[in-house]
Amino acid sequence: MTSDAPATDNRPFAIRTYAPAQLREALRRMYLIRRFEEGAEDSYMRGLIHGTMHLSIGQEASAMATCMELTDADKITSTHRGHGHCIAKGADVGRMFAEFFGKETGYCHGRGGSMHIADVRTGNLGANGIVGGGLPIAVGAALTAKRLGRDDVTVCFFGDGANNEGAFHEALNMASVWKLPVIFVCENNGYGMSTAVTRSTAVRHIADRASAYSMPGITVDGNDFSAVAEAVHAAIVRARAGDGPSLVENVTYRWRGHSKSDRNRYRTKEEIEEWMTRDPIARFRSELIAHGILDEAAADAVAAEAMAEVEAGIAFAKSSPAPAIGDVTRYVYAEN
Amino acid sequence: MTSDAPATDNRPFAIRTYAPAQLREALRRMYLIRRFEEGAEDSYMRGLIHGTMHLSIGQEASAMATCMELTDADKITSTHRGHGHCIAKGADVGRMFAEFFGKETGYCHGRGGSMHIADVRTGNLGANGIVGGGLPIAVGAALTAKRLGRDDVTVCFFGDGANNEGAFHEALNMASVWKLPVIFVCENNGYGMSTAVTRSTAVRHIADRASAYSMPGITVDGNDFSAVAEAVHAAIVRARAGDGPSLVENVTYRWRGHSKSDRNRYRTKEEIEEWMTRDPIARFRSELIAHGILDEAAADAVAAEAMAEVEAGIAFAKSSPAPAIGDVTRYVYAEN
Amino acid sequence: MNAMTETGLRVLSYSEAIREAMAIAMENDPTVILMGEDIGVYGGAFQVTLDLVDRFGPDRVMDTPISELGGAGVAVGAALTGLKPIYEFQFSDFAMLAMEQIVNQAAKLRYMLGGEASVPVVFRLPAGSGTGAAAQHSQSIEAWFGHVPGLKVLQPATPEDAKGMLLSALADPDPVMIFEHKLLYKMKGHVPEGSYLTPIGKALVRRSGTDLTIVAGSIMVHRALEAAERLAAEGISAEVIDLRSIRPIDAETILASVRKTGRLMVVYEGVKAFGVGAEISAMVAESDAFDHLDAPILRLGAADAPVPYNPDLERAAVPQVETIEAAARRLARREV
Amino acid sequence: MNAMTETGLRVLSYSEAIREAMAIAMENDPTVILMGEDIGVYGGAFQVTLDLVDRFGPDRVMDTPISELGGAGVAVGAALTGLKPIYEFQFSDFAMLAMEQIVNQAAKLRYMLGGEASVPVVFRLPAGSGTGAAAQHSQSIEAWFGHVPGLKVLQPATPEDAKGMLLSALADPDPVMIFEHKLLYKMKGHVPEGSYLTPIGKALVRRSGTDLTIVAGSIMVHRALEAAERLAAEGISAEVIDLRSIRPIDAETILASVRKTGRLMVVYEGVKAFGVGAEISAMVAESDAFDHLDAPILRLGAADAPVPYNPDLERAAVPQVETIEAAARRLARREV
Ligand SMILES: Cc1ncc(C[n+]2csc(CCOP(=O)(O)OP(=O)(O)O)c2C)c(N)n1
Ligand SMILES: Cc1ncc(C[n+]2csc(CCOP(=O)(O)OP(=O)(O)O)c2C)c(N)n1
Ligand SMILES: [Mg+2]
Ligand SMILES: [Mg+2]
Repeated sequence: MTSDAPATDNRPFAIRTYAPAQLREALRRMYLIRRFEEGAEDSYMRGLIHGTMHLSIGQEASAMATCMELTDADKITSTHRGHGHCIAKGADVGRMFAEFFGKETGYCHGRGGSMHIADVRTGNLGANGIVGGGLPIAVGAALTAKRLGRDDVTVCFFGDGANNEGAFHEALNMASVWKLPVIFVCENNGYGMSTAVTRSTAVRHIADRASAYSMPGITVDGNDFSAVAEAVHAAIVRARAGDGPSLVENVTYRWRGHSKSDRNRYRTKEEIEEWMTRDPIARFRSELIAHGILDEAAADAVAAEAMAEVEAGIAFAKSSPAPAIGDVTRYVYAEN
Repeated sequence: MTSDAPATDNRPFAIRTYAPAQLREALRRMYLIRRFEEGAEDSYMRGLIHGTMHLSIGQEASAMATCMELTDADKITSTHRGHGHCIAKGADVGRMFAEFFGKETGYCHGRGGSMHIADVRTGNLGANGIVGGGLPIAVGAALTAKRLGRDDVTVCFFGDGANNEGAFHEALNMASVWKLPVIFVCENNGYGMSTAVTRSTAVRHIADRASAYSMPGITVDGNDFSAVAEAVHAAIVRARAGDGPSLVENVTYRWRGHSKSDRNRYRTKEEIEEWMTRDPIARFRSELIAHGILDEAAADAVAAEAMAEVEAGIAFAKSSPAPAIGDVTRYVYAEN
Repeated sequence: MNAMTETGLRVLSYSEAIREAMAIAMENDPTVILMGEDIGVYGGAFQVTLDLVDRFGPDRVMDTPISELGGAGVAVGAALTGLKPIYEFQFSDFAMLAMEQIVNQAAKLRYMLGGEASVPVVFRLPAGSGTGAAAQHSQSIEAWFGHVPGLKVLQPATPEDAKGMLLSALADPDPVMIFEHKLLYKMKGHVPEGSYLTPIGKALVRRSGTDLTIVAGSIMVHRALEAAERLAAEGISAEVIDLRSIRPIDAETILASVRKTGRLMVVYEGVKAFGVGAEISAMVAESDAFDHLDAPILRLGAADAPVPYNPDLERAAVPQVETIEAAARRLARREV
Repeated sequence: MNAMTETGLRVLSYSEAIREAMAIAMENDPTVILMGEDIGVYGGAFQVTLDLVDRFGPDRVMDTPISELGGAGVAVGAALTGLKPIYEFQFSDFAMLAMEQIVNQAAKLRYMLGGEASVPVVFRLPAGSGTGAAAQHSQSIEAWFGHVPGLKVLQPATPEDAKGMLLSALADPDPVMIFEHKLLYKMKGHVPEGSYLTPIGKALVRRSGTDLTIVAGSIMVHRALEAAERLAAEGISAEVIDLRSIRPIDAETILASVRKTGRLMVVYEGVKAFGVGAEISAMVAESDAFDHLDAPILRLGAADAPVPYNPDLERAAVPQVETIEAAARRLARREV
């Protein structure tokens, strides 16, 4: 996937490392994430989706750049804020919408919804309703790879809030002791729900905790596609070489409230607006254009493509059948 | 408790800091711990004690030096290997034996046994059968002190094995975020049951993890009374000043097996013997004699005193009544 | 906040009633503190603690990190040493992370210490389905705690009880768990002013009847009452008992009713097997009321499945007015 | 290892039988691994895994750090991705630290993912009292898991079943919990050679009788059989059913027996309230067998208290042969 760029290449990591088609596809998926979530938000307002939902708008570079080099054999574990991860890893937005609409054609056949969406075939082991729930599971997936002698890696997404769960500590410690091929990717968006990192976490950067597990830790600008891609790339190389886990912290920001019930009393309008000026998609797009990967028109076409895919996805979901009520206990156990 | 020693005083911390009577009492309690545990071991062999038991023989300096400056208002939380902490904090060995013998006069009225022994009046909130169980409880005790504006501190004893429990992470993080007066004292005896620290823990020294909670961490020779006392002293000063928690790691060794069922297959005879040459009691005794705190005869008298107290304690326990069988559900809830 | 019924009685919502109880307790007793995730400016996931941080400050309304085991444990330690903490689990599902502190520590400390310790902690747990939040945010696990000596387990069905039970829980020297139903938070009802105690362990006949007894808890009380109302139109007279307390269970009130009606049905939201209905059924079946039974004892609980996301499946998974009505009709007509 | 009964049948202890099952599975299937605390050179707290690390190496017999939540979660993640882990909790009490991974993740993943995932993990849990280990090391919490759709919960009473159930659990695509009784580990009995599967969810009539039915699980089967033997001398004919599986429960076998005897008693070691007996009693009371009942349904469970340390209290806290005998006699004579 990575090209052997000459050492004198001063262009950003992503530009000098990935092929233009890959970069274009990355931009497309970032747009797809954004449009998907806008579409989900809109569908929610229209009553097509119920329950709650956690949007990652503003965090698209973190999801996409992290998944840039992952194949379907590589695994991810995701979080309650996982739409971006899901799409970045290759999921079909039609089946995602279908899941959100509670349809039988959804990824979880309507049983899971946004908080449990998974796509096992693309290596996405699932979102998680439990903060920190995916951390030990990711370590287990990495253990499988190591035991079976496969070279796939597991990326474990988690939030800044999750880093204070005991599961974080236990998972990182075991991953390190056993030198497992797992990359812990903390999406530090400054808040766990309403609680600022500074009020919940005794260190400044989550990556500062890596030393407690003797693993490399790095904090990067999570809205800078290249910075994330480069950090994760190094961690993947390390993991595939059998040298064990790494911790990568992507500093980013969520534009929307924590969930549908958030009144944003814990942060200022100014702060939100300031972060909105650092839109990771606009930034990546400009970067691609600046380096001649595509031009404005091509970029617009990519965005339009994403929009069309979202619209088709919503239509698919709407027209899909709901699960049969009588099937309420189906899938609890394996069917013989 | 501490004297203002001149800066030129090169004597060990304890010698220059504590009054001779205090030092003598510390030695006495260390002997008491040793003799108590030998007495318990012997009683176990004779069938007077059932269940299991975790002896701290070889770790007496850690227990005693840590508790040196604590008053009854200060709290400790202890562990399954807690006899030493209990005695160092001021418990009566008669009531301890009574508890081990399952008697109504025991600290827990025969309901708790060795693993749950506590002495709330001397600030000992109890041993714990759950590894790591006492960590958040200690933080809670420190929270009480802070909320009620009291200046007492809480010492939280835990083992090297416990440092891999999620509870460790959550407790240390909260203690630091809230700047609570708690001192985390890790008794690193090299093993959690059969599992060497190196095989279970991703850092070399447990104290290396303190930085993940932005608190001071220090590793000391846990068999050196003065080294432990000095480290804990600094942590107590910090805690009482409102500057928050510290982590002190006492490197020590348990001479006996993990519990009564241990066949010691995970360590060598040589290793055990080597550590037995570093007897913390003998070392402290020599130090006291060398600095003229007492002479050989006085030290022998101290040891004999401890022995007599243990014998009297066993006699008390033996002659004490057992709980009434009909009282099996007593103490589940408060009595009105 | 001060709406009145037609009869001139003051009306509050269930969540306002709980909030009022907390405010009264905090005003009267400086040792009462609140702990939980996002209970400060955010007001809690269900806005139950709204504005309390403004009234009592962040030292008494403490946002905790996302650390349920540690947070609950800190509350236990604080309770053990002189505070009266009310710890809010954001969803009752997350209590699974803290079972160790709730069950191994809080519930057992008094007993293990032979009556020498008291743990007056209150756990508040928003429970139940109906919000589209799927399998990890919709559970009703209260039955588990019925199995744990040392705990008290309450389930208020009305605003009046929600307030009175919380005040009783705070007056209780032992740990109390209060399961609040998410769908009830907005329910309005008469709530007396000032401080009053709802007795712990007393069920309440909410409607008297002669043909069958329906025992229900929490939101199921309201569904059972509505079903009873409908059945009355067909001449079936159902007695509806609000269970209120799962531990202890008010055998007397239930048995008296069954002796009278000869038919019993238990309605609850937890999974049917091993749920609240099992205990009540068994309690009746081993009592003298057995000889008064004219028909099998029916249990109406949740389907044997995790709570599904799709709203129709979700609704089908737990007892609704129609299913209660139909089952009660069958029982009254002895069609079971 | 190869003792023979008088009839020439091969005899193993319960723990040897479990070990043999693990060894067979590991030989036949390279994806089977063992995880747990001190299961390597130490052989596990109860020596069940003794020597397996020598045969299969530390990569397949993995000593974990003391991290139950993480350890269980790693096992879940490994199971989700292709391994078949057997995770040993050192004591079933410690499963409380891992409820989140067992109940929120393992049990629900298949359902939440609409059948697209499988979690073939096996949890082994040494349970029960009688060892003098007090409140945190003696619990019988299996009933909790009966309340959890997605799990299977087994309780072998004999060496033969202990082996066959473990092999069945490994062959099962869903998570299985096996509660082993500590006092049974040394019990000997006939164990067939090679691989065989004990059906999951089938109870077994261990003794037939006509006057009353005693349903018991685990060690209580043996106590019930002895009580039945004694009662036979007085002309009371008790049928004893070995429950074997708590989830699913074999209603058919139990109901058939109750239809015949008209009297039912359930004996179990967990706390009486909300225990296994409640479910079985309720299941019978709502079935057609209700009309065959000639007497109340008795439950004999543990006292409503944590398990006490004092050996006489401990014995008094749970059903013993004498108490079973006495209760059965009262039931047979309809003195209840
Ligand atoms: C164990 C657990 N505790 C609490 C919650 C409720 N909750 C859901 S998301 C969230 C905040 C998580 O913060 P973070 O990890 O930073 O992720 P972010 O939402 O910022 O993406 C909380 C408290 C939960 N789902 N699980
Ligand atoms: C939660 C939990 N897990 C496992 C155990 C079993 N256990 C008791 S002591 C122990 C070793 C603890 O090691 P460490 O913390 O180093 O203390 P030490 O025994 O060395 O003093 C283990 C595994 C337990 N009691 N609680
Ligand atoms: Mg966050
Ligand atoms: Mg140790």
